[in-house]
Amino acid sequence: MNVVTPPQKLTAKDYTSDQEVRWCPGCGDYAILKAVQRTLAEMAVPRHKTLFVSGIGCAARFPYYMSTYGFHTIHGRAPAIATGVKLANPELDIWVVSGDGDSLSIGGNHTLHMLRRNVDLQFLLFNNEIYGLTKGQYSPTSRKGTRSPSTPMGSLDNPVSAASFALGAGARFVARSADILQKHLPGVLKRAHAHKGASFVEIMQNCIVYNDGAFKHFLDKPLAADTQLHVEHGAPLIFGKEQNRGLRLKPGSLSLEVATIGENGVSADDIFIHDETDRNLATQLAAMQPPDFPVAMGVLYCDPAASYVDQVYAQVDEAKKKNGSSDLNALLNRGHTWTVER
Amino acid sequence: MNVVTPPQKLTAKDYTSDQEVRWCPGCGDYAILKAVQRTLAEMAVPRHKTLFVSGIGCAARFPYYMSTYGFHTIHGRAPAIATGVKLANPELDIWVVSGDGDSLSIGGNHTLHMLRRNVDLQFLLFNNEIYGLTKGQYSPTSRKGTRSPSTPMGSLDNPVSAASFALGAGARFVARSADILQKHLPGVLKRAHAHKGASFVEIMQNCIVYNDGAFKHFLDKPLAADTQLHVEHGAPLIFGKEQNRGLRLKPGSLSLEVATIGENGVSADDIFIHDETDRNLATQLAAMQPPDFPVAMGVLYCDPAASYVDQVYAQVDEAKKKNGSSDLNALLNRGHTWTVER
Amino acid sequence: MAEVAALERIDRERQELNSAVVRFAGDSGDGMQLTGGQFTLATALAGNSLATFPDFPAEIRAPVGTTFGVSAFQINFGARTIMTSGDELDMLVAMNPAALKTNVADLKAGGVVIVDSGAFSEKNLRKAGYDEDPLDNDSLDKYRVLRIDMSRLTLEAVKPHGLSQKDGLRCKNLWALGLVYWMYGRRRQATVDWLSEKFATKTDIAEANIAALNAGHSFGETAEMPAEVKTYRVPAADIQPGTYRTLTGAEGTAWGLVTGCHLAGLPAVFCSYPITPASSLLHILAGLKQYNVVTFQAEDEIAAAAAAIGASYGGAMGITSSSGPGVALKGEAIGLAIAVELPLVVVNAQRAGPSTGMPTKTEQSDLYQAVYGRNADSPMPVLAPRAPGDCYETAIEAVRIASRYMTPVMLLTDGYIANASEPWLIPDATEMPRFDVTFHEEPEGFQPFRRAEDTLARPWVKPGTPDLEHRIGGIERSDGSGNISYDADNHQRMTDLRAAKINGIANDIPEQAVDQGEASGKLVIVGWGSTYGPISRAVANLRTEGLDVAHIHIRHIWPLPRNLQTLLSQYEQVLVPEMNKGQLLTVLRAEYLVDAKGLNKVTGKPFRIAEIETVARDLVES
Amino acid sequence: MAEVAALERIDRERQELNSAVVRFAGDSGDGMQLTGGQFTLATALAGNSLATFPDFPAEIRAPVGTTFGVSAFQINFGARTIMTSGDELDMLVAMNPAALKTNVADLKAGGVVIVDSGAFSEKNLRKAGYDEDPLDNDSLDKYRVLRIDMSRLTLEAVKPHGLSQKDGLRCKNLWALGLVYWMYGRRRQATVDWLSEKFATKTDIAEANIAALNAGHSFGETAEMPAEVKTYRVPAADIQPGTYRTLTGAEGTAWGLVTGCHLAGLPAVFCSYPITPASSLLHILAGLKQYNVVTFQAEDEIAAAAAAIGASYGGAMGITSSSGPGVALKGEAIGLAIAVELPLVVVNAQRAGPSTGMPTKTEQSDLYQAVYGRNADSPMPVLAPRAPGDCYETAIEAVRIASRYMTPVMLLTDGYIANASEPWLIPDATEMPRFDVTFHEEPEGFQPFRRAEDTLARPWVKPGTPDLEHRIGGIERSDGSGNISYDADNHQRMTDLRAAKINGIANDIPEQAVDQGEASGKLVIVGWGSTYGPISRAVANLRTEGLDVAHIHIRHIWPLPRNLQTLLSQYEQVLVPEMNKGQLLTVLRAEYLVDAKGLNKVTGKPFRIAEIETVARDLVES
Ligand SMILES: Cc1ncc(C[n+]2csc(CCOP(=O)(O)OP(=O)(O)O)c2C)c(N)n1
Ligand SMILES: Cc1ncc(C[n+]2csc(CCOP(=O)(O)OP(=O)(O)O)c2C)c(N)n1
Ligand code: SF4
Ligand code: SF4
Ligand SMILES: [Mg+2]
Ligand SMILES: [Mg+2]
Repeated sequence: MNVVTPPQKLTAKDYTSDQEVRWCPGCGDYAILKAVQRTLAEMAVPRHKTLFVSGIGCAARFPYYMSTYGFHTIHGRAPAIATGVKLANPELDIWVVSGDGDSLSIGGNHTLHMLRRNVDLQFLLFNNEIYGLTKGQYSPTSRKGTRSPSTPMGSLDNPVSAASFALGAGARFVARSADILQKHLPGVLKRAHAHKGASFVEIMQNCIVYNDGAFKHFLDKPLAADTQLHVEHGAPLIFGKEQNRGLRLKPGSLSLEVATIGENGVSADDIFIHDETDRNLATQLAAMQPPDFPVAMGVLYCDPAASYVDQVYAQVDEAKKKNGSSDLNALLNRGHTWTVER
Repeated sequence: MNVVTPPQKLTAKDYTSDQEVRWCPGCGDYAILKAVQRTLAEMAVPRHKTLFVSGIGCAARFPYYMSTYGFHTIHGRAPAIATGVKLANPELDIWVVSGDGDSLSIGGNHTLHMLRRNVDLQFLLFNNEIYGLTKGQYSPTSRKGTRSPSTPMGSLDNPVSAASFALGAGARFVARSADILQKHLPGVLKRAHAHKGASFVEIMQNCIVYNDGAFKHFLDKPLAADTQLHVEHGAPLIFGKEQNRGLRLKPGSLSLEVATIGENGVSADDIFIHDETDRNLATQLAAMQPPDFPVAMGVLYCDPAASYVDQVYAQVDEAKKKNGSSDLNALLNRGHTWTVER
Repeated sequence: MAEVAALERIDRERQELNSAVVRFAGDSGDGMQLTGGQFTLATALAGNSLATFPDFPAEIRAPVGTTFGVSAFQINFGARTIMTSGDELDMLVAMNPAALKTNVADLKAGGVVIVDSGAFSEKNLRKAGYDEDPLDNDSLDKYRVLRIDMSRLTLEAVKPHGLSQKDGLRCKNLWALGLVYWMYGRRRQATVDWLSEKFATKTDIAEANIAALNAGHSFGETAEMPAEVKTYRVPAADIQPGTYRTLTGAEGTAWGLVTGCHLAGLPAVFCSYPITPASSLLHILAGLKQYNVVTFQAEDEIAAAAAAIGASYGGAMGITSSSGPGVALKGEAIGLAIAVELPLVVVNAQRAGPSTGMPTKTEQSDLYQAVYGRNADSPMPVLAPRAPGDCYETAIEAVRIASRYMTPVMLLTDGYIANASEPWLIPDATEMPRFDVTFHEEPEGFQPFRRAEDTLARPWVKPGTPDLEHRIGGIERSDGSGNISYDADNHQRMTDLRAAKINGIANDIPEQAVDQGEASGKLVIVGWGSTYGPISRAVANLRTEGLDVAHIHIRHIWPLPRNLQTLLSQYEQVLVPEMNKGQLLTVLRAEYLVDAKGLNKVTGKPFRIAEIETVARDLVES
Repeated sequence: MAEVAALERIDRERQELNSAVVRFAGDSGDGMQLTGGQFTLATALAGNSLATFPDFPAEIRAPVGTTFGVSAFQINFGARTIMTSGDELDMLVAMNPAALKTNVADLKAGGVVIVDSGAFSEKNLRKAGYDEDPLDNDSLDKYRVLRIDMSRLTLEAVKPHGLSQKDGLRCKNLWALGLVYWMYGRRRQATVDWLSEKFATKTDIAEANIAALNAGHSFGETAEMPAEVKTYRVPAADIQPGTYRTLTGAEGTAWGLVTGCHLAGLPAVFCSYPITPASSLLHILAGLKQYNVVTFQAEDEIAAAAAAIGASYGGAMGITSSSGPGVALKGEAIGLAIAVELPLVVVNAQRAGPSTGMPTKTEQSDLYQAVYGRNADSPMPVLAPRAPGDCYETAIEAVRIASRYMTPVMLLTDGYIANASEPWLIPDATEMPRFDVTFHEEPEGFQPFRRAEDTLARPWVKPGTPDLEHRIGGIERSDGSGNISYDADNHQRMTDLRAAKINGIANDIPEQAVDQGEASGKLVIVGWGSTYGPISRAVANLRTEGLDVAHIHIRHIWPLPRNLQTLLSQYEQVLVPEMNKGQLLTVLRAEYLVDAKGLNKVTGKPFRIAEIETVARDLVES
């Protein structure tokens, strides 16, 4: 098997399994796979301590392509299964890979509860705004009016915003990137990995077969500078080809608005500074959409809190301290007993 | 059966079934039942067009005590079942009654999707921050550290805020009241009823047996004026015994803070005006908690949008218009056919 | 009329066949399903009896040229009644090396394989895992190989229509189809019409495809074919007169549900969550809104079942569908429908399991789940259609039973039936017996659990009806009033009534008929669902051999037909072939103490006729 | 020593009984469960054999004085081995009219009923639904009625301790207990100790309760009792020497799971979602963290099952528990555990269904769900304990099988067993045979689905182990490598292997023993689970009558013990009593074609001994 000699520099290949990758040619999943493998190599994480857990969907095939431990489970339940693994094996470094249907349709409840519990793992949501594996039905993130095999006249449900949902669920780390942002994505993955607790990362992913170009209005190269806002803690919320547009407080309100530096008396000082720990800010960043706003990319929110499994084991330790040894006979003989003599 | 003679004024009794109410003596559910019955009487809703749907839990026994149609279903699934009823029978006026466990633990996903679809119904969440029916285990809204039969050393999960969750899910109507606010609650119920689409109402409810006094820090009469903020669209966000405290914009930020009128140069004009349609404001109101903030009560958010089932039937009508009659033989003979002669 | 003349001319030399099995295989992008569909249509128009089997790859779009990206379509057609898509192939059309590699083993010795030699590039050979070109060695010696550079010939044929190389190559399936049409003497007109309609707005593409079709056909007519290649004539079968169409199981089920609701006078509310191979039902019904069908893509299977139950409560026919793992999730909700006694149809398009299993492969292994798979004593009727056309009738029957008996009903189809198609004698919907639901509207003496004497069904009340306000729920209900009751005797009574109601349905369904053979004898083969075809053909073959074998095929799995026990006792031996480890077998043994034997195949593939023949022959002859 | 002297004195006049059945009944707030628990303890200390049955109201806290708020506790104790909590009552203690109304029907003619006449106010009579005071008419004529104003006497007794009227009245259960102690010659010391410990910080309450207990006792000693009231002596039973405790089924299961994990050398991760009557398992285990038990209250049953599977994947023993409707929700996840072959224990504390049913009432109706209730061919072992003490051993066995065979195991208890208690000879945990799990750690030749030859189990690898990185999942796995495979033969092989692995467990469990009677004969009664008590006593009674009846009680429901078929064939008749409509019956009939008959009771209540006796007697005598 793959024995790593530490001094040698690791590459994506070291994190690649022997299984043939079976996504459609041109699928955005390939780029994410590469980015993840490269990032793991850069961080030199030990393969045997790394686990990828997934549900069902195209995205969920991910673990098969990694040379780490991998568990491809059932539709929607990966957050719950990963929580169980972590409870049993707290030393493992766990990544969950999920699609928008997997994590927000059938698995919405588990995602919610995993986030509020703050289980220490990285949750990667590959959002292609469609059900890929089952051949193209609309998903909970599909835009209203999406025509799909199950909605020939257009979908009627209002889409869930993945990042807004995560914040509403109490997530302590929420970030966003995209399959084609190969420079940006590794940075976000590293931040997610560094964060102790549940790290929620939405990755826009192109399904070339059933929803091609879903994100091109802000991911296409020529538009990118004007339609994406790459946030950075402590830095002003600036974007645009000229880097002269930004978000500022709309006077007298609780809202941000887009302003151009140098126009209408707006100066660089008026631009709001990104503060990762500001939940109100993060909530607004998460909701921003073209054409009125750029799409916020990067770490929208990061405000660490105690992780669930650590606290579970703190209680176990406390119980052991308080109740002494775990002698089974003591358990069986607890409370009232009596003896029948011979 | 109960035949109503219209000219006579209806009372709570007209909405009361013949079933003996079986909640624990002193349970907050009694007060909510009375308030609902009184409110229905005041609105003079036709009993036969009114349906109460519930899941399982103490709260979920509610339908049995109403003289309307009632369906006591299974744990967590009431939002989905109600959606189905509405799809089949759009004229019905549907109320869903649910506990915090029913709607946010096992039923969290259905609550999420019912809200984002904006199904036209009133969703009443009786939040007692505990599992009543199963004898007192902590619930998803229980405060961290709650000692319960399943968490003898204290719970470790961060609680979900029901209203924040609803907003994160895309709800278009979010309100809050409490069992003992017998003057306030009917007004909120009427607003919920008037709103077309999913109306989410969180009602703080005292479980006298397993979580007595969970809300007394802001519901107890002597404290109420200083710990509750009753919001009203278009009115300033003022509270306090002297009605001299309020919320104002914290300068240079996206956040509100508590200020006292007449202190530190704060004038009545500085107090933020409640705007039901401002999602950012609602998000902050929903999250406010003592001791730093008062608890916001009333209609935190109301910004109507198209209701799901209306749109479904609009598509059905369009399909009928486009495809003509629904002659079955036309369906069976669609596309290519051939005839074998005798 | 030139075409007809040509056919007439050639037909005289054709070899006559009683039946033939042809498979088209190529890359997922090669349009094999369309090709097969067109061949099916032309064959039906020619008056043959037929059965088909499409076989999709598991991956959405596997890399071009790989073995796991191969898509195939098989058709068996004949002058006699065709029961299955055929055990062995008489002809294989292989559009690339991967298609050859994965399919050639099914070709009978001496069978014809037509390959597009233009696709046998080194790259494609490598992708298919060939070390050397099989066309160049002796590996295909036992077949009659026809290597034609269809790629090049297609490009030439479409050149006048100015397509790109890529678009041009996409017509090569029609070239192949043209050639096969020629070989079996099929008419091209229906395909020409279809292409013209499909590409109405892209006439260049339509024309190019038609050109390719004609080119393939002309190639056959004009080229010097090697001597081994014959042309064939499969005479028309003796088919009941009337108007026909092809029908897949998914269509049959969807239209049957719509028809059933129509006959019951109910709107349909169909609630589902996508899953292979059940999704097609959702897709078809989503397009039938004008037939009073509302479709709802729920957030998961539980919500789908719950919404369907809500819809039935609301006064519509609530229907939900899924495949095994999804139906597992619906179990608790189905229990509610059983408890509150509301109608509900649950369609399970079975697939290979356990767990995710092999979603694109067929299996019959959810019978246990259907009959026994719920908590508590929770009986519900279970029905299983045997073929696409039968899906239509069985779906109607499911709606009838659900609405008449106020009960959920399970309809077990499978991945094979859902995708397979067969010619279908179109019934006249206006002639079908109606079974209109009468909602209860009379307040006098109303009780939500007062039962009808004949059916033991409780009344169905549409909420919104004045003066019938009442409460129901999942806690045990008092006999009559439906109020919550923890009374011991009441629970016994209600449990007995629920069981009696379902058992009583046995008196409202046809007695079990013998499909082939005598009503007593040496051996009866008992099947259910999609094994109908192979069992039926196997029994026909064995009977031709003079063996005493009968065939019984059960549609009503629960309750079983009232005469079945007596019937089975008339045979010395009972054999139950199933695509599972013996599930109907368990039910029959437990119910009747009949010493039936199982013939069990769990490969994700339908039975071959020969597999059943062999075992049955051993049993009768031993 | 004064107490002992008094007892000695009175004992001389006591009527000797072989056994007695006593029920304490009162309002939920009257402390009947505590009273019963103390009487149980005192009775155990007196050396009797015993069995108990607590009966809670369905409502959390129903309005005081209503019939649906009555809580009761029944105990059967004797000088012979006691198998059930008893069919009919010898004595009923009724603390208010509602308790009398709902319980008196179970009292045998001539039995003693002790009522607190102080609670028979007009208001309470009305709440109980009495039109007139039953103490004033002839409705109780066939019983011996002892009306005592216990309320007043209690208040008098506790007066010195300065309690409020309300708090004072809360001691009246101890007054009643004191009287009953006196009647049966029980010692008070253990209860005095228990009260002192329980109210260690509230000495006034402890003292008041002790005073009430003593007052009740003295009342018996000193009051002029009516002639009909006798005092009794139930001699000690012939009980195996050793140290005993009382054990409920929930405790037995919890401790058995902990012990099993200890013997396997595994930490336990217990994941559950509250549901009646399964929650007590969660509550007990939540307090055992020091025994390497992690408990997790999940958001629902699916998450609970999923997390438990995750835990097993992670290298712990994953355990999940629920009741019928919750287990229904776990079906899909259990299928995953079957597919990926991971250990898992699923505890189902059965309750009356379908759907919500009667959550506080017992039933055995989830056997179908356990044995057959999943999609696809998904066999898993099913075990059922017969009594609280047996829960301990069976839970250990469940952990053993799950870890040794890498399979989920279903453990079927029920509401009756979970709450019932019995005296339990405490085993020595250090003497139990260990079955330590060896995690696979050797990279050489490692394959995640290479099976052990004896068990057919695949290796268990703890993620984190270097050089064993591998991938598993719910899609069909290649035999050996575990990689995704859609291969037909592989699917057949893996399906066969999964079945063979589970069937093979039959060789690793004890042969079925005959519990009572001969290994052949006229009639055998076959039971499982909590019907053990009534069947056992019924068979003992019938055998005393000289009838040829035997008793077989099955712990291993699936796979069945390897000798069971042969064993059953030795009897002329087989009767299977079940608290369902005949579920084990179906399994036995299907497996063995044995013409067994069902005796089915679905009332939410355990069998009475007489019900079984009658049917069995008819069968043997006919
Ligand atoms: C219980 C269950 N229900 C449904 C399915 C079918 N199914 C598989 S993946 C999927 C959705 C895929 O969408 P998404 O999660 O967005 O992933 P993608 O394929 O787009 O990457 C569905 C509905 C299943 N496998 N299991
Ligand atoms: C499928 C299923 N799981 C679990 C239960 C048990 N159960 C009934 S109600 C309930 C929670 C009650 O809490 P909540 O919803 O907050 O309602 P409350 O009783 O507090 O009003 C639970 C866990 C059930 N009935 N069904
Ligand atoms: S269907 Fe879409 S998401 Fe799935 S593999 Fe193909 S391109 Fe990717
Ligand atoms: S347990 Fe709590 S919530 Fe339930 S009825 Fe009693 S007081 Fe009310
Ligand atoms: Mg997707
Ligand atoms: Mg609650």
